[in-house]
Amino acid sequence: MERTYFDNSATTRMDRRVMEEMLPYFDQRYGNASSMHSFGREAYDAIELARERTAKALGATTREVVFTSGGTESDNLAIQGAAFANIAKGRHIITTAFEHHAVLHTCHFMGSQGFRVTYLPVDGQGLVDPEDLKRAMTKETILVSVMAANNEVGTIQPIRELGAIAHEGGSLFHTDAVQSIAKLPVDIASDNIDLISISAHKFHGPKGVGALCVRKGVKLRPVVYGGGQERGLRSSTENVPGIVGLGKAIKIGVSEMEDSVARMVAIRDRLIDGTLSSLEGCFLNGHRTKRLCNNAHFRFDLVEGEALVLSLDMKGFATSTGSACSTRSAETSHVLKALGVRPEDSRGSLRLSLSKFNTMEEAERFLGAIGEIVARLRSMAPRAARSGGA
Amino acid sequence: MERTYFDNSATTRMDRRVMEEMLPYFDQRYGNASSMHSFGREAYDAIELARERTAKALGATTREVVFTSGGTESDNLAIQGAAFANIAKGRHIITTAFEHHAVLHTCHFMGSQGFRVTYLPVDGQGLVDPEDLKRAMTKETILVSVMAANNEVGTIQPIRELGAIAHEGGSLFHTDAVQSIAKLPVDIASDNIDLISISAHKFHGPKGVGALCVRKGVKLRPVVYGGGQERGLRSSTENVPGIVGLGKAIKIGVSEMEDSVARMVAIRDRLIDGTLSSLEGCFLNGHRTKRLCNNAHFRFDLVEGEALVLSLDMKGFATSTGSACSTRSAETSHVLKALGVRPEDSRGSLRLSLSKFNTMEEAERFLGAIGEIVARLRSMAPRAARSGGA
Amino acid sequence: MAYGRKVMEHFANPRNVGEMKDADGVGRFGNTVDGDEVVLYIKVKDDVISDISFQVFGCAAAIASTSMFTEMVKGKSLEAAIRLTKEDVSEALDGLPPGKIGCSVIAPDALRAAINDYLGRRGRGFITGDEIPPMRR
Amino acid sequence: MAYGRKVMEHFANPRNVGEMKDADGVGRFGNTVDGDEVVLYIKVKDDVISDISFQVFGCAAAIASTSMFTEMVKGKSLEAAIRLTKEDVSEALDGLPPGKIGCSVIAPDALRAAINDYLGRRGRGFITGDEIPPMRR
Ligand SMILES: Cc1ncc(COP(=O)(O)O)c(C=O)c1O
Ligand SMILES: Cc1ncc(COP(=O)(O)O)c(C=O)c1O
Repeated sequence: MERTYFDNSATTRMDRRVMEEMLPYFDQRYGNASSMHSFGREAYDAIELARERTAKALGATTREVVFTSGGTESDNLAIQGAAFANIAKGRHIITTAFEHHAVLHTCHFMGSQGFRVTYLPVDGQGLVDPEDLKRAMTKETILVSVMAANNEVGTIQPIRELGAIAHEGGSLFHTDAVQSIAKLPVDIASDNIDLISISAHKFHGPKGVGALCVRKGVKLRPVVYGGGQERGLRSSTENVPGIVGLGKAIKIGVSEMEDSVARMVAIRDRLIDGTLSSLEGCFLNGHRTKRLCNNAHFRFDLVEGEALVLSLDMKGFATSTGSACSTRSAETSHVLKALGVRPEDSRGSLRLSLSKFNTMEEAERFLGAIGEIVARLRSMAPRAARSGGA
Repeated sequence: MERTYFDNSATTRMDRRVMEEMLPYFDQRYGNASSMHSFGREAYDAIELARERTAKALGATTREVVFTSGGTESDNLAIQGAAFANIAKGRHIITTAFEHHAVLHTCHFMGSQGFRVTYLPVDGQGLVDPEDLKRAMTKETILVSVMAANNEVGTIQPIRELGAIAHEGGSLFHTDAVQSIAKLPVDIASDNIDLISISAHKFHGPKGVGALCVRKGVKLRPVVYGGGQERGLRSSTENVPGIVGLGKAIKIGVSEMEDSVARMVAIRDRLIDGTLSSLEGCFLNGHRTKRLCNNAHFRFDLVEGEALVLSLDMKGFATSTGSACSTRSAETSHVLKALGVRPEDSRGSLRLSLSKFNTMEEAERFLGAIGEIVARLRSMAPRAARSGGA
Repeated sequence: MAYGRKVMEHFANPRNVGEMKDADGVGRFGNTVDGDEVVLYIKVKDDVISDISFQVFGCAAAIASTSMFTEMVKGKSLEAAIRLTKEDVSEALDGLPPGKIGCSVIAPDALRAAINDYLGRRGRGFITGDEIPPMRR
Repeated sequence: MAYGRKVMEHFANPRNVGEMKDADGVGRFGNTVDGDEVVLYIKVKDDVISDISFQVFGCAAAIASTSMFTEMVKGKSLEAAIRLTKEDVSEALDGLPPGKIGCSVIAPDALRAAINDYLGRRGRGFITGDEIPPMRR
């Protein structure tokens, strides 16, 4: 069966060019970057090239780039790191209610460590209001963390404005840009960003490698301790092939962004319009235009999300209910809850997330299949659910 | 120039069979293991197979295996995790003076968090005395961490005995086995191990992936927070190719251990005997037999280690002064210091560390080259150093 | 996380789906707000379940386990049918993810409701959870 | 971490190595216990360094920077030579790892010792660090 992959917010297929760049570092240039000999220098040079590429893509300098094991570690290093390092200045952190768990659960942890955390609301369209941030700022605020784009509903936040407000209040500003790299332009200086988290596998790079960009002068406490790699901020033998892959993937991603985004927007819009127009009891979650080029997030009446995703899978479409975490279907998405979606209305969620590898044909195939699948599931539903679920 | 890689304690060349097993997970079975669709299930199944292989190699059950980003994170999760989770029972940690920095610096950090840390001495041969552990145990002791084999001088510690003492005292026992996997047999139950750290790139697997085995019933606090992967102990999208690689590498490593070890021992012994017999002012550091099959660690009078390593590199031999960390030659190895080596005697260190890929021919080539290199460096030394350095 | 083959087979081809107009008993259990919901329809002859059908709103585990459950109880006496547990259903499906058994295998609860409906219509006493002996096959 | 090409070239082929039996001045600096050690031998003519050689115990940076330094000072007046700083040597080598400059570029210190030895043998006053004007080319 031909398979269509519409779950690129969960993870992406690696670009062949990225793989090719990585391969020699597995069994030929396999040195440890800290070693003095020629194998070590090859590894070191490869990491530094990746660092340059990453810095360039984010508008940073090479010394500001810290390689990590992924978005989660980057978020933890940013939040735990900045909070513990700036404890003398204050103990107040501001974030939003619909962050990824890597930020949210880290903030919960900080709450247990004597920090006060404010969770900003989001509106029904999935947008943070800068006025809310203004109101939440206190003299004690040391860190504001707002994601660049949401991983479930794809909405894009006014990062530059939020960053400016944080800075005016004397706070550091972190953004989790895991979903927006190679989809939205970013320049940490003009976007008022002190800390930015990225994860390679979300933009056709390898899994298990990410980066945290740390603006000059920002102090962090490490999360793990050891040999002192990455200027002491992230000890461990560097994942050379992974870092090489990240560097290549971000370079490709940013240089081809314009074309890729245009392609994805066209497919996304066809998916959104086609689905909404052909199916009853189907709604779009999140702002219609202030959303990522690759995200279409629906809510279906009278359909349970997991059953829908598995039914689509049986027809060859890889999709998701929203995020790739929970095993309990009964666990309501904290993102939809933050948007004010009623629990009963968040049961039938479907996220389609695209990449540059998707085609319009795949979108048409999807539109040809979704109707029947939804109809079948609805036909099985008991009457009360059938009439009262909306 | 033909290159000889004698720095396998820093990192190893990946086994081709490991690469082959990993490759499909980059651009074909590229799903997120938490996804419900077929791509996700492929990834999930691959991880579970790797988990079985890892568990089998360590004498653990699959539920006891937690995949991480490497040895450093495993050590941090073990120590920070066990200490913070067991704070109610006590605040005393025991380790040794010659652990890897991933353990040592984590223990320093724990010291800053209100824990008391005892650093056991090692003797001149690089061995920990179980009697010292017995004496150090207190009612407050919650964690004992002793490495299975040292990464610089290669000496092997009496883990089973130390574990038994820790358990008698009611403490958890952690061992950093990063250097000993596929070189020494291990069975966590009979070896009295509660927590064991491993790192794939040290046994011909990929960089940036490791595991911590956590005995059933042992409670840990996570180090990073997020989506709840690895039973909540290690959040982040799983590094599927990396984990697949770790699983394959440990399976190969353990199943071929006997042959590989025998090969390495023969080469190691030739290197040790050949060097000691042909060069004056040259000594072996660490116990002659209670050492890893792949480690030869020398000390040369009147030669500075870095200059020696770089001279060897110019002749095609990749070696190290001891560990792959510091850039300051003047920084004395904490391991040699723990062995009681005088600072002036630890300047001329050379570690040769082997893998199954090394050959006896390479050893002979090395023995043919080392004499002249040492002689050249000694000839440059000022007179006082030349006569008084020993 | 992943469902086994048998679960997916029942999910793809659920047995006994649909409303039953002339049922002797109907039982509903669960809710659609934050859980799954099952409606069971039974026909009863000599205290034996002679026919059964269901409707469901829920995840794949809810659909598959209800389908499997209807197969398991068809032809069984009421007394035997009422003794089948969530775990029995899970076992018959070669296992379900741990978190799913509690919240999605609700067909046994719906059956109790359906039997009570049947008994009630006939003026016979209801059964409660407590009356079911803690015996497994 | 890595050394540049010029450093490695001087490390592989150090210039002016060796003891000088008939030196006009000899200076020793550093120690072999936990640092590097350099001995410089100079010949002086009309307060100009006409010849120079060195011995060294130390890392590649110590060897290369001492080699480079001897090339830089040869033919210079004592006064000009004494003004060369560690940073000048590092620059001439196209840079050294930051940590290395402080601890391994000790040839300028050895030169001061050698010049003082030369001056002392001739009964002339010593120079100390303070007397060297803080001027850079
Ligand atoms: C917005 C966001 N932040 C953080 C993460 C965590 O990244 P990773 O899984 O690479 O650790 C993800 C994806 O999982 C994400 O979508
Ligand atoms: C004994 C020991 N422990 C821990 C580590 C850290 O492992 P990694 O570099 O994979 O984080 C190493 C190697 O670097 C080691 O040799």
